[in-house]
Amino acid sequence: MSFFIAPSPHHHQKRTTTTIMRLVLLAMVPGVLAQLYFFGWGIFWQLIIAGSTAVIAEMLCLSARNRSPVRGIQDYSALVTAALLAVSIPPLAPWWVIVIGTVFAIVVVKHLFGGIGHNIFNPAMAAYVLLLISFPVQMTSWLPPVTLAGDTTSFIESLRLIVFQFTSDGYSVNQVRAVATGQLLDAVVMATPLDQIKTDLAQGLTLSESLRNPIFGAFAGHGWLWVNVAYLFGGLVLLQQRVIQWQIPGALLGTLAVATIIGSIVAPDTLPGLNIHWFSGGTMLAAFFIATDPVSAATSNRGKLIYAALIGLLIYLIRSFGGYPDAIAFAVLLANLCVPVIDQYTRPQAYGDVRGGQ
Amino acid sequence: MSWLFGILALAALAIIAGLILGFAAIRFRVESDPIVEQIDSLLPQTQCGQCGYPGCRPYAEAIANGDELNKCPPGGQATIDKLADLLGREAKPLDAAHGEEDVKKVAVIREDECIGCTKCIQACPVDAIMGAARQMHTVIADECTGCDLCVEPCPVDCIDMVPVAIQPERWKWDLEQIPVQYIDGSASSPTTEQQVETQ
Amino acid sequence: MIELTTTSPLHTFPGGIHPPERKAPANSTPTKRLPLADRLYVSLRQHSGLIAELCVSVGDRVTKGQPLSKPGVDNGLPVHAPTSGVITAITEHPLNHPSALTGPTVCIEVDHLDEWGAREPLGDLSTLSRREILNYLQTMGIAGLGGAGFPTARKIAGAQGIDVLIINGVECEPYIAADDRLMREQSQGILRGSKILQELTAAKQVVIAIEDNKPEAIAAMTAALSTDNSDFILRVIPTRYPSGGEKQLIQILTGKQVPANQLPADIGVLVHNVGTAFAIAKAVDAGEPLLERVVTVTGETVAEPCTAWVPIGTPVGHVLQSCGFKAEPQQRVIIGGPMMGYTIPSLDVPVTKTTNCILAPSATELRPADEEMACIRCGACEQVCPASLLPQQLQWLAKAKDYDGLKQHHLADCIECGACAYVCPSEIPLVYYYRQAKAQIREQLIEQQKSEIARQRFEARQARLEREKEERLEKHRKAAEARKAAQAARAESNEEDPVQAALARVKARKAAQEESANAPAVDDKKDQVAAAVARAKARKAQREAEQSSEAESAADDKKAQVAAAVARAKARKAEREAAAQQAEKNGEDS
Amino acid sequence: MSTEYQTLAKDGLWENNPALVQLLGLCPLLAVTGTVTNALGLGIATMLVLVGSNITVSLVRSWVPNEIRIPVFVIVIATFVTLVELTMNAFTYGLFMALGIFIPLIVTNCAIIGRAEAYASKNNWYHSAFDGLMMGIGFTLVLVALGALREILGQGTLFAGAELLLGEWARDLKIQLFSFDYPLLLAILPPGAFLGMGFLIAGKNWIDGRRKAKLAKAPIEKAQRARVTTVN
Repeated sequence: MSFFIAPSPHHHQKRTTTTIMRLVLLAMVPGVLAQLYFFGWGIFWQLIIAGSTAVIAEMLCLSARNRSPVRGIQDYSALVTAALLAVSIPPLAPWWVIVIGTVFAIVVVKHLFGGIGHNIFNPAMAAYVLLLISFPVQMTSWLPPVTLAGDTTSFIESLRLIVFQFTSDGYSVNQVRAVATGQLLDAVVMATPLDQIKTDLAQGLTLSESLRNPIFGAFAGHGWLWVNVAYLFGGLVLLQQRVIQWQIPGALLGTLAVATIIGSIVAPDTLPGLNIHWFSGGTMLAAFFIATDPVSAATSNRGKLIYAALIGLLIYLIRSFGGYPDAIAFAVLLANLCVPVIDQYTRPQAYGDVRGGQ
Repeated sequence: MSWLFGILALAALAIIAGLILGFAAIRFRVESDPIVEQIDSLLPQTQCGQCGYPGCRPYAEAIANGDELNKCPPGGQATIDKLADLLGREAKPLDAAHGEEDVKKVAVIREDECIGCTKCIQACPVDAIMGAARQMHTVIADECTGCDLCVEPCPVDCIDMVPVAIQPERWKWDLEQIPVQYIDGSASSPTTEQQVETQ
Repeated sequence: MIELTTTSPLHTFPGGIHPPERKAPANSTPTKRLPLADRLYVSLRQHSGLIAELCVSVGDRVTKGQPLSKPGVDNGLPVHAPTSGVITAITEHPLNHPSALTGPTVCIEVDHLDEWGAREPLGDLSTLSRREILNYLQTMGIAGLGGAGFPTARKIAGAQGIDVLIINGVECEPYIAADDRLMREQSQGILRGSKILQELTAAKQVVIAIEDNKPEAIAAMTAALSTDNSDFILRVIPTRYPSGGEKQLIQILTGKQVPANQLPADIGVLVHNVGTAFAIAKAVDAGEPLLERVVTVTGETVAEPCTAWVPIGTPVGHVLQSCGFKAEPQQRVIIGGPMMGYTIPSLDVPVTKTTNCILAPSATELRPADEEMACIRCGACEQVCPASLLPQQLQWLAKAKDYDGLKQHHLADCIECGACAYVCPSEIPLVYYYRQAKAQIREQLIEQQKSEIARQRFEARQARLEREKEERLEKHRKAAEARKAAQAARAESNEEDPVQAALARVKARKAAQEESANAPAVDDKKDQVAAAVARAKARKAQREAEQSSEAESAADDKKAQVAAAVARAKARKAEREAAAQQAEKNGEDS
Repeated sequence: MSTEYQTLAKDGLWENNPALVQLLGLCPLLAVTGTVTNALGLGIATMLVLVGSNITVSLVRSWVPNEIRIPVFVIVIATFVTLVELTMNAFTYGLFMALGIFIPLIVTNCAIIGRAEAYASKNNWYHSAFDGLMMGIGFTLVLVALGALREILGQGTLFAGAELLLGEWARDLKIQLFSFDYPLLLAILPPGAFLGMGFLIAGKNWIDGRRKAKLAKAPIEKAQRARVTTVN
C-alpha cells in the first residue's frame, strides 16, 4: 500500500469525451429514423459500412502511430465522423463511395493532421467534398422521398443496390429512381429540392414556377422538411444537455435567416425563402451536428458566433450564386480555414489585462 | 531595324531599373543591429570556455561571424534553439565534442584541505571565490556559474563540483521525482518504483 | 475611490464552476481539540522570504509561545513553540509542500504540560505607532491563513490609501469548513481583528464577504455586527468556485479588476482572511503568537470528520489518526481542498500555518483522474476560466515549451484554481502543465538574472585585469623615467646650471624617496606576513610535536603530497601555457 | 567524379531537392502534373532553362553589380525561357498548347532564380552547369512521380498523350493499367495535386528518418576547451 501522488484538481466532472460523443450519436437517432422512413433502408446500410470502416481505419492508424488502438476508438469520435458522413450521402450510393470517404476522413483528414484534436478540417465534410468532386454522379443520385414514390426499396434490395449497384430484378439505381419517379412524374429525374431549384433557375424558370414541382410540399421539400425537423429536435436535446452551446446553431441559422430575408426582398423571383433554406438540404444537420464539431470550430464564445455566422453566410452565398445546390460542406471547410484567425482575434481579455482599462 | 529597337528598349529599361535599384540599395541600407550583443544575451554567461573561446562574449562574436551555434553545453538545446531563432539558422543538436548538457552545478571548496594558494581565485572568471594568500578560500555559491575552471588549477584537488540542491521555491513541479512512501509507515524508503499519476 | 453599501449591486466574474460542496460532515460539529502529539515538527520555512535565524538549540526546554527563530530580514516571520517541551533535534524534515522536499525543522519532544511562557499583550493600541504594532504582529508570526502564508505585517505595511478592507470568509473550495466554523464560534474575535486591521490600514470601509452556503456563519457574523460598527458591512455572495480567490472576490464586490502585475492595494482594496483577523486579535489582546489554527479533517476514509484546533507542527498522521483514519490502497492524502490542494507522500509532514484542510478521500468519493486523452478543443475550459484565459491554448503552448507564447497568453494571471481541469472531458491535468511551465519560466528568469550578473562580474574582472596591467606598466614607465631623469641630472650636474642641477637633484631625491616610501611599506607588510606564517608554522610544529609519530609521518606525507601537487600543477601549467601559445598561434593563423 | 560533383548530384536529386525539400516552383508543379507527359515536358523545359541560366549567370557573375543582380538574373532566365518556349512551339506544339501559360511562367519559378542566386552567382560555370542539371533532374523526377501518381489514380493510364512530347510513334507508349467506371476525379483536380505532393514529401521524410535511424553514431572527438582565465 502506498500513497498516491496526483496533481490537483482531485475532483473531476463526470462528463468525458466518450460521454459527449455518445450523446451526439444518440441525438442523431431521430434524424436517422426520419431519413430511414423517407428514403429507405439505404441509410441503415451506409451507417453500418461507414461505422465499421471508420473503426478499422481508426485502429490501424492508431497502431501505426504507436498509440493504443482500443483506447483510441473508445472516444467514439470516429463513429461520429462516420455517422455524419453516412447521413450526408445519397442512401443508395455504392459501397465504395462511403468506404473511400470514411477512409479519407479518418486517415487523411484526421490522422495525418495529428489525430483527434489536431485536424483543422471537419473530417466528415472534407470527405464529403472529396466524394462530391470525385463522384458527382453517385453523390447526387437521391431517391424521391417515400411520400412521393409511394414505396421505398426494401431492406435487402437496398443492400443489393449498395453492394452490386443492381436490384435482384436487374434495375440500377438510376432505373429505380426513374421507376419511382415515373409513377408520378413521367420519368422526370427526381432531385433534391435545392438541386431542383438550381436546375430550374438555370433553365430560366422563376422561383414560383420551380416551387410548383411536386417535390415541394406545402412548406419545404417533401420528406426533407421532416428530416430537418428531426435533426432540429436532436440538436435541441444536445443544447439542453449542454453538449453544445447555442452560439453556433444560433448564429448559423440566424445569419442564414437574415441573408435569406434580405435576398427574398431584393429578388423574390430567384432567391428562395427561409422555409426552403432552413428545412431543405442539410441545414439543421449542419447547424447542430456538423458546425458544432469542437475540434474544427472556433473556441471562444465570440469566436463561435463569428465562425457560425460565416458558415451561414457562405451557405447562403454558395446556394444562391455558386455551382453547388447544397453548400454545407464547402461552407464548413472554408470556415474551418478561418478558425485560427478567428481564434486569434477573439481572444477574451485576460483578467487584469492592461488593455482592460479601469 | 526592329531588333535594334528591341535591344535598345530593353537596355534602356535595364539601365533605368539598375539605377533605381542601385540607388535604393544605398539609400535604404538597413543598419545591422548589434547582433553580438543579442547573441551574448542569450548565452548562459558561465564563461566556461567549453565552446573553445575564452568566454561567452568571444563565442558570441564567433557566432556572429558564422561559427556553429551548437557548442555551448551549459546553455543546452534551449539556447541553441533561441540562437537559431534569432539568427534564422537551422537548430542543430548540441555538438557532443564540446561536452554534454549537465545538471546545474556549483563549485565547493573542501575548506580543511585548502592550502590558500589563490590559484582558483585567479582562475575564477566571475570573481566568485573569496580568500587571500594562505587564507582559506571559499566559493560564493550564488555567484558561481559552475564553469569548473577552478577545479583544474587547484594543486591539492580540493574543489568539488556538486549539483545545486533543489529549493522548494525553485521546485519544478516534477511529481515523478517524489519517492513512494508506504502507508504502514515502517517501510518508508525511496524506491525506484514510481506510483505517480501525472498523465 | 470605492464606496460600497449593503445594497450596492454584486458583480460577477467570468467562468467559475459548481463542484459538489460536501462541507456537511465536517462543519456540523464544534471545533475540537485533538490530543497533543508526542512530537512536533516546526519547520522554519513556512512563509515566503528568507529563512529566519534560529534562536534555540538542541536540548533547550521551550515553553508554549517561546520564539524558536528571530524575525528575519525581508519581513521574515519567526515561528514559535506551539507547546512546552524539549528540543530534541534541529534537522531536515519533510516539508508540508507538494514537492515533499525536506527543510530545516525544529523537533520538539512534547511534555504535555502545555506550559505558557511569558505573554505580553499589546494593550492600548491608541498609544502605539503603526510601525510598532506591525513589528509586534511580525514577532507574533502572523501570516495570512487563507492562502500562501504571506507575512501579514508586510502586506499591511505595503498598502497605502486603502478604501475597502475585505475580510474573506468565502471559503469556496469544497470540503473545507475551517473558516465556516471559526466564523460561527469566534465572530467577536474576528470582528476585533478586523477592527485592528482597519485601524492599521486606515480603511474607510470593512466588508465581510461570506458565501450563501454558510447560513449559520452569516447569522453569527450578523449577530456580532449588530452591536456596533457602522462602517462594517456584511455581503453574502452567491456560491460559486472560485469566489474566494482574492482577485475574484474583489471583482464580485467592487466590479473592478486588479491590473496585471499590480496588487489589490493599487486599486485601494486589501483582502484578509477571517482566520488572519482572528489570529491578530489573539496576538494583540492575549499576547498569543500564531501557534495553532483550525484545520478541517475530512474525507470518507476519516471516521469522524471534524474541524479542530491543531498546533502548528503536529504531524498530519497524528491528526488523521485522532479522527479515525483508515487508509485504503492507493490512498490520497490531500493538503487543502480537492480543487487546489496537493497530495503528500508521507504522513510525517507537519501542519503549517497555511494548512486549512486535511482531506483523505476514498477512491469512490473523489475519482482519481483517468489517463489523459487528446484535447478536442471543446472550449469547456475557456467557459469556466475565472481569469478569462485560454486554458487549452495554454496547454498546447506548455506542451510545446513555448514560454514566450505562454507569457503572451497571460499564463502569469492563471490562479491555478483548477476549474479548467475539473470540466475537461479529456481529463487533461491542465493545472499541472501550467505549474510546470510557470516553474520553468521562473527558473529562466532567475537564470537570466544570474547570467546577467555573471556577465557583469566577468566584464568587471576583465576591466580590472586590464587596469592592473596598465597600472603596472605605468608604474614601470614612471620609475624608468625617474631613473633616466636622475641619470641625466647626474650627468648634467658637472655643467654650470646650478638651478637645473639642484632641481634634478631634488627630483631624483623625490623619486628616490617615493620609491623608498613604497618599498619599506611593502617590506614591512611582507615581514609581518612572514612573521605570521612563521608563528603559525611554529605553532603547528609545536602541535605536531605533541602528537604521535604516526601523525607526524602522516603530516609529512601530507606535506610531501602538497609539494607533489604543487609540482604537478607547475608541470600542468607549463603544458597548458605551451598549449595556449599553440592555440593562440593557430588562432592567429586562421 | 570529384566530391563537388557528388555533393551537387546528391543535393539536387535528394538532400536538397528543389521540389521536395526547398518546396520551390510549386505552382507549375501542382498545376501541370495531371499526366506524366505534361509533367515530363515541363520538367525538361525547366531543366533546360535551369542549366542555361546557371551557366550564363556564372559566366557573368563577376561583372554584375551586387545591387542589380536579381533583375539581371531574371532577364537571363527570361531569355532562356523564351528560347525554350519558341522551341516547344516549333517542335512539340501539342504539348505547348497543353502546358499553356506554365511555360512562360517558368520565369517565375523560384527554383531557377534560387539556384542562380544561391549557387551560380558564387561558383564557376561548369559546376553551375552541373548543379543546374541535377536540380533540374531532381525537379523533373518529382514532377514525373506526381504526374504518374495522379494519372494512375485519375485515369488509370500512364504516358497518355506521350505523342505530344515525343512524336507520333509515342502514341503506343500509353499504358492502360486499368479502367474505372468512375475515375477518382480528385486526383486530376488541383486538390489531388496538393494531397499527392504531401504524400511524396511525407514519403521522402520517412525514408530519411529510417536512414538516419540506421546510421551508426560517430565517435565523439573532444574539442579543445579554451581557458577563459589565465592561471599564473
